[in-house]
Amino acid sequence: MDQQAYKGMETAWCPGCGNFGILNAVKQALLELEKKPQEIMLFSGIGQAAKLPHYMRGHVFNGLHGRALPAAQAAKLANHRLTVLAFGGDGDMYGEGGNHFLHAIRRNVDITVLVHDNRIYGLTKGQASPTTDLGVKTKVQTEGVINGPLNPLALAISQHCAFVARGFSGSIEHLTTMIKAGIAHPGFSYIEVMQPCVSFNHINTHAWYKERIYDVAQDGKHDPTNYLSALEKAEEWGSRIPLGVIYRNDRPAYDSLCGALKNGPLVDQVFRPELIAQFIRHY
Amino acid sequence: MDQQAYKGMETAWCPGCGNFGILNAVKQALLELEKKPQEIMLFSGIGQAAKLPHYMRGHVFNGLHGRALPAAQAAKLANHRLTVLAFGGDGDMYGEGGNHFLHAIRRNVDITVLVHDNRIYGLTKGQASPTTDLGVKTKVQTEGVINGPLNPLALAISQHCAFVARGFSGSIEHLTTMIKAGIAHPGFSYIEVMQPCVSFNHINTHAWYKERIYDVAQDGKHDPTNYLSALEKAEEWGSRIPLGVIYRNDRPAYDSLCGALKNGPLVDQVFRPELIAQFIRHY
Amino acid sequence: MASEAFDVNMLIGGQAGQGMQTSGQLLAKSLLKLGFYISTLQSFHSRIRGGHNYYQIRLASTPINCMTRSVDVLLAFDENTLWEHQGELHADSLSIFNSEKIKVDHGKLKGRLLELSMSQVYPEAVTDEIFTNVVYVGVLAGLLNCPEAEVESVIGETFNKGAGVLEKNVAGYRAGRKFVQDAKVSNPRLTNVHPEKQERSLVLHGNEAIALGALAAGCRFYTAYPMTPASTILETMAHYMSQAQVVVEQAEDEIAALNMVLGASFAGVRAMTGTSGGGFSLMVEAVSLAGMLEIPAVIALAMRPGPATGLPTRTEQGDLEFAIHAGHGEFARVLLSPGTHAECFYQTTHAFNLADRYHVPVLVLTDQYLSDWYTRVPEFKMEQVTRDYGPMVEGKADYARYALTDNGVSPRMVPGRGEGLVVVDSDEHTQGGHLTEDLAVREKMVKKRLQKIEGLKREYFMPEVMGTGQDTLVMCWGSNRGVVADVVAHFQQLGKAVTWMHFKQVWPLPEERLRPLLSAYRHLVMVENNATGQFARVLQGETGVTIAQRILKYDGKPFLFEDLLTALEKLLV
Amino acid sequence: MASEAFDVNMLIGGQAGQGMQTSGQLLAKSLLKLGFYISTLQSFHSRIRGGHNYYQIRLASTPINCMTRSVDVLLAFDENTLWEHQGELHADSLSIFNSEKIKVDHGKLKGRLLELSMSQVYPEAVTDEIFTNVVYVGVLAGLLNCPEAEVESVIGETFNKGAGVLEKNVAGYRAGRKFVQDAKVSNPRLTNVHPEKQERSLVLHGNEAIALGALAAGCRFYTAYPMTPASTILETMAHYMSQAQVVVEQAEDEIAALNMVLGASFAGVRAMTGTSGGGFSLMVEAVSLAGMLEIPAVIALAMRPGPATGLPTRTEQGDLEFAIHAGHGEFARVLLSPGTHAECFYQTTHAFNLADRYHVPVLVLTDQYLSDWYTRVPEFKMEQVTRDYGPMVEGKADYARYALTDNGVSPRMVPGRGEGLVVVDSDEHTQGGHLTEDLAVREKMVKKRLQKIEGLKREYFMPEVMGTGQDTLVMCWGSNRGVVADVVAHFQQLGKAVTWMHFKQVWPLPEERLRPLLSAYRHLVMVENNATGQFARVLQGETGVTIAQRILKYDGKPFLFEDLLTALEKLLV
Ligand SMILES: Cc1ncc(C[n+]2csc(CCOP(=O)(O)OP(=O)(O)O)c2C)c(N)n1
Ligand SMILES: Cc1ncc(C[n+]2csc(CCOP(=O)(O)OP(=O)(O)O)c2C)c(N)n1
Ligand code: SF4
Ligand code: SF4
Ligand SMILES: [Mg+2]
Ligand SMILES: [Mg+2]
Repeated sequence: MDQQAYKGMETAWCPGCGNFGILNAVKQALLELEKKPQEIMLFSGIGQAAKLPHYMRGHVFNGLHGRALPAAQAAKLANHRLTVLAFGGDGDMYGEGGNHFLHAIRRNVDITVLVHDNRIYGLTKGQASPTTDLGVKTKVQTEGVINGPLNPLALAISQHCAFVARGFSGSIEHLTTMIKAGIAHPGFSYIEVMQPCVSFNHINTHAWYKERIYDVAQDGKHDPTNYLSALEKAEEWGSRIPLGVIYRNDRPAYDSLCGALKNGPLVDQVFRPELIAQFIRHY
Repeated sequence: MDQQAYKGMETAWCPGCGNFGILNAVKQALLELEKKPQEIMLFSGIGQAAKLPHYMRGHVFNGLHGRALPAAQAAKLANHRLTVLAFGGDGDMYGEGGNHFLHAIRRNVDITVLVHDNRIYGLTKGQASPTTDLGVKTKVQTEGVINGPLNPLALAISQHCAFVARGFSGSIEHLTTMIKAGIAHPGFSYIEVMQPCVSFNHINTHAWYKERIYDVAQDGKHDPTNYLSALEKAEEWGSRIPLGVIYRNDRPAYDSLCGALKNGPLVDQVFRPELIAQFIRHY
Repeated sequence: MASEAFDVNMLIGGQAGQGMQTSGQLLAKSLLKLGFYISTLQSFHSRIRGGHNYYQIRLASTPINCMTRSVDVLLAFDENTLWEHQGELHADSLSIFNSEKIKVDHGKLKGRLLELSMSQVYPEAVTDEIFTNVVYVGVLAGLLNCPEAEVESVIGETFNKGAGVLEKNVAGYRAGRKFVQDAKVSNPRLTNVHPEKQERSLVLHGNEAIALGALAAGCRFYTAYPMTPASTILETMAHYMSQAQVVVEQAEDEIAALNMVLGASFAGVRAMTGTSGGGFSLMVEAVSLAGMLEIPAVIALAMRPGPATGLPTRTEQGDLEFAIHAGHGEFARVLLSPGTHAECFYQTTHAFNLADRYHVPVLVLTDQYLSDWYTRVPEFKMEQVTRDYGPMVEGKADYARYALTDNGVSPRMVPGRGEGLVVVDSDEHTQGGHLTEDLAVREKMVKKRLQKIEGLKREYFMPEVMGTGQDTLVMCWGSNRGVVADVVAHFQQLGKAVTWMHFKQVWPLPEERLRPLLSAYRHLVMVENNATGQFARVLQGETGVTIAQRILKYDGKPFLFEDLLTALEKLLV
Repeated sequence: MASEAFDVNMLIGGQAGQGMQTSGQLLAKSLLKLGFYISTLQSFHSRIRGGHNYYQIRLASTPINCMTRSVDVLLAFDENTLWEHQGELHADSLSIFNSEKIKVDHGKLKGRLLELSMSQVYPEAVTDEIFTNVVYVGVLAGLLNCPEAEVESVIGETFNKGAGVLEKNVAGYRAGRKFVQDAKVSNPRLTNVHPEKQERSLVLHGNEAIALGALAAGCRFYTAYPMTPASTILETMAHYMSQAQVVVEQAEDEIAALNMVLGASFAGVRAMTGTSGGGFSLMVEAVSLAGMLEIPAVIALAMRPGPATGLPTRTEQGDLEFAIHAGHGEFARVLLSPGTHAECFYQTTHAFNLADRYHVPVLVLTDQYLSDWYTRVPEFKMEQVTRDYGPMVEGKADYARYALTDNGVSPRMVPGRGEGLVVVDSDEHTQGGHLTEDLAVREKMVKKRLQKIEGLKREYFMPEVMGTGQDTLVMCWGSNRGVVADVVAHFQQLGKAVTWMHFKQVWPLPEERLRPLLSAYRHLVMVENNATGQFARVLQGETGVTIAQRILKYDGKPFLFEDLLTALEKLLV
């Protein structure tokens, strides 16, 4: 098997878009994990990022803007033998889909989520997203953004998200490692991916990121199991931006706690009419 | 003026419900701030907590389950001369309304929000809420809660919420102080109120709280302007539960940043047809 | 034991939290154990304590289809209850209350009174009010002349906690019973009330029937956000979670709930959600998604009075047109509208079959009345339940989820079974499921999706019709079946040429087949629990047949027998 | 300058990002400056770069109501464009392209060709492709014989950045112009194309007209979540934020948006939101809330093809029935359906007045075609705009928000103005606005809320009718007005007895007044951009008049002149 095994339809992203790097890393991670397209389910909402599953091979559920996570979690519970990944933009996952993101962290179903954070609404042509910086002017934020930007890493860590990492679409190898680690980690794995948008974000460019990123794992000092130091790392932004596994813990995944899944994937359970007849007679 | 000035319709809460203490503290705080009922707008969603505005006097907008905050923020922007308060339960504000809570923190409109956290769905008769503890059994969570409980204080602090405090419905004086401080603080003030539900929460009872609570202000050691120590306090739960102002900062409120509000409340602005005629002619 | 025909209506009222629900349930349980046909109606305020709530129990010698207004026995836990229900009493009615707690001017009360001094009857119940319930159960059981031992055995089952508690309850029951025997109250309506033992029957409410229907259909995933009056479906499902291997998850909101259903269904299991109008409003975008993705989904919509929060604990049929058109864009859907508990059960199983065979969202439309309607019904038979999962394939490598077919339905495959890949997309898409902006493909896909409506119309559940003659047709849908059937039967017995018709499916409507059915009658009457006659409008719009008369009720209560009787009397003169 | 009648249709096509939108806009701007009547149609894919997009410009000597299919000049930025549009060319059409980039078999192309070697015409545009646009503007301007200086002045206005850039653009323009003059292309359709100077006209698209309407109505609060094709209303409003003292806030989601509108409106300012079908689906619960709270709210619903995500950048009228019934429970609402830019403007101002006078949600229903339709229209007059805020009081201490009145409308007060308190509640409520479970009050409140429908029907905007004779009536609503008007006028000129009717309000319908209007005709035809004939069904349902013929289009494109011509021809034989 090689990356060709995952080749999907032709992309419709702008040349130079950070999404290409992410797509690349996703394929590479799956390849290295030897997942066949038949073994993966890919979920997404709507946006540029959310088109990714079409450019791959796998089972695909490209649903509504902001609503990838509920569908992804449920599908995992219906068949927890398959690997589930979800993809979305910063608007998709943190704006429209903010509530699902928050509660998916709590629910801790064993799926892996990549948020392609270009800090802008790409597909709808450049309005501010929840992560757009203060002061940035757009066609809607004509006098500059005045809402404080979301810190999604801090949000996730504050709720003891099982696995929290940050990658960069321009560091494909590193991102590949993060995705593999996320998939391997039981429970809800969240990877925030910094992604340049060449058409609408002229601040957080590829070069801008390149100048700032560093790998937290490099000096061996960061302990991703430490809640407070993870939160401290999540606050770091500006001249230096940390990449890597920022936080993780070993909360048991929903899938392992749910009584209904004890006998294996739901989808494989055989229907037992006599059981139901018994329930009925109880009334 | 005395508390009678705020007396509204007869309550429909269960005898012994923590909501009575909260109602009391709200009235007392407004009284001490000398706010006339005509000067306050009270917003709520649906739930036991959300009935509170009916038991007060003031302008009242009792809207949809989970949706008090959008209405409250907008009303404040429409007339920022009035004091705006919003009330809701843990299901209302953190479950159904989670996304609005998250983004209201970012938007930082100058309103004060009380979440009556009884760690259960009261009005709908006892299902788990986002803050119900792991393992608690209910009619829906028949095998015990398996979703990790939300830590709403940590959530708010992680996003640099302007003002974050915790009160207890059984410590009315302290809660009154918190509400007054919240109203005084410019920007989004969030007060998490621990509230016993005598009908459906038999774990976190009045006595349970009484044994555990302490005032963070007492020993003068907690610095609410320190992000990380605030997050540390927010994690404290179990044998000791901190009350008081957990976190605050001086982010400017939306109201003070928004260009359209520079000339005073929107509701007082005079319509200028010639201005619009000028816009039109520009096309 | 031979028995005369009887029909007794009892009302137990008081404040929420006073326990008259316990009395009611205890009594209902006992009566049911004894084999009576009973039916109950609960009127609750949206609060946990206080207010005026009541519990009505009708028992009769034949199956009960609806509730009546006229009250034979009124058991008042507080004074307010006495006054609130005077209008429902007749000269023979018996009002029972504790004269130590309720002091009233007897002259102003209708019917006969049976006053009881609790301190004399059972002093224990003055010390601890919790024992009041069981005393009243004794009083009512005594009045009805129920076999003593059998009621005691129910009490035994209910209070098996501590030995002391059970004993006090039994003693209280006996005290109440003794009191009523000593009082020698006689009432022709209350004598010879003896049940015929009913074999193989169930006692449940509509929501339990729906939950059992879901389980019988092989539902493996149920998710919902709590909302009255749908919450008890969630609770019933949750009860069977591990036993039946069904994941039951409380969603963070209704939006999540329906999107989860679609995710689970996509992955290959039968999935369902339930809610009321407000929650359904939030699901609407995902209903449209189900239409576009062509993923089976079953939604129970238990209606309550709107708009907005409305009256959370009351009943209405006000969301019909909304449900028919909910969701942007054009796509097929089905609305089933069970009228009995059996239909709640079987229509729910059908809902899954239709959803799987047409890949559309199917709604099971009920209301608070039917949801909470607690009664005895014949046992549901698993042998009568079919599970038809629709066209399925084990996907070859070239599997195309939206392959064009003769009937608009493309075979499904379960992801992971076979070589194929299942690709679904909320954008307009190719047969393979990938997004496209090819406008010729768009046209084909629109036709494919809408074509299913034809198939669905062919499989329409034709309405149930009872009566002869071509004069007056009284129509209804959903929960009004019972009251319409009983009231029309009453007129039929009086020799009137009147027929009733119950629609257990309200969408889509096969206008060609329905038109002659309706046109056959001279007078068409529609009975609905809403203010604008929604189904009348829909049926008229689809068939072109004018429905001139509408009997509507929209105060939050269901039609009682007398309500409809009076309204129909005016029309049938 | 005298001018003959003319009508030229140009199509500029290529990939997103190739800049043919710039060319188109530059050209359009120049032509508009010159005073031409022009109209444009944009066909975009839902992507930022690549795909096949095109920009169509029609210019004529009289006002333009719709677009045509037949293309006179095709400017191809890529080969694909040449092939995609062969079907729209006629023998005289001129196809223009850079023969250095596009090599094709000439024999297979329809019409005449004008090939250009960019390296010879303007080498600078080979070095830097950005200058390609302006060369083509020169070519087209030359072809149309536009006054040289005036186009240059537009170029001057557009590229005032750096001096070097402007010069290169002007040079490119001149080069293109020279090329076409040298080439001596003659085309009868392209000569004598001279504008008559239009005084006091505006050039804008439908969404700008709606935004201006909102501003003209005194809207002070606009909030929305971005969604194509409604986003440009948000963007236009945002442009005027500080200047016009209007808070413009991007909401976290559509649910927040409409709840914010209700909050702002409650507090006393006119407030509005805008979205497309998917976003509107999310607003539905709050639509019901608006109905219950009786708070004015204006919602622009710019439709696009569904279900679900559908075709985000295309047009459809598929959400009508959904919008009519959106929201649980029963309550009044209004749906306006402007057909022209002027109607977009004036109907939006009316929307605010109706919302304020009846305290109901009012929808302004458009579609992607009208939203993006960029054209020249007569100036909107502020003198013709009234602002009627409905019954308002300065509240006394006993102010009751839901006081029962003759017409169901209770005077509003602004919180903080006067002694009264404004209390609104999503539960059923008393006149004072507090929650109640009194079922008699419930009944009164239901009647109060529904009574408004009668008033709204009396104020219905009757449809616009044009034609004589009682034979055929061609009806439409919303954006189809232009094409229906033009095509029917064409048949009228041919002497056919055909009339057109445009509905600028689609709900509620005053069936009594509409019935005779429709019944007067022998043949009724409805033209709609959807697959099931939604308005035909609604109108038929309400009036009982059968609409036998439907002309439907649902491939995501609007009706072009020829589309409707062909369809109507078949019906009018
Ligand atoms: C309910 C709904 N609201 C709005 C939209 C329009 N919409 C599509 S994508 C998008 C945001 C895109 O931003 P983001 O999620 O950051 O993704 P990106 O394109 O930047 O990758 C929006 C607002 C929609 N499709 N559905
Ligand atoms: C859209 C919607 N979904 C569900 C409900 C039903 N509902 C009413 S209150 C409530 C939760 C109550 O819990 P909480 O917010 O914690 O308030 P409490 O009663 O505990 O104070 C729910 C689920 C509703 N009214 N609207
Ligand atoms: S608009 Fe931005 S995010 Fe979208 S494809 Fe282009 S570069 Fe990528
Ligand atoms: S149910 Fe709980 S929260 Fe509700 S009123 Fe009773 S005690 Fe209070
Ligand atoms: Mg983005
Ligand atoms: Mg609660």
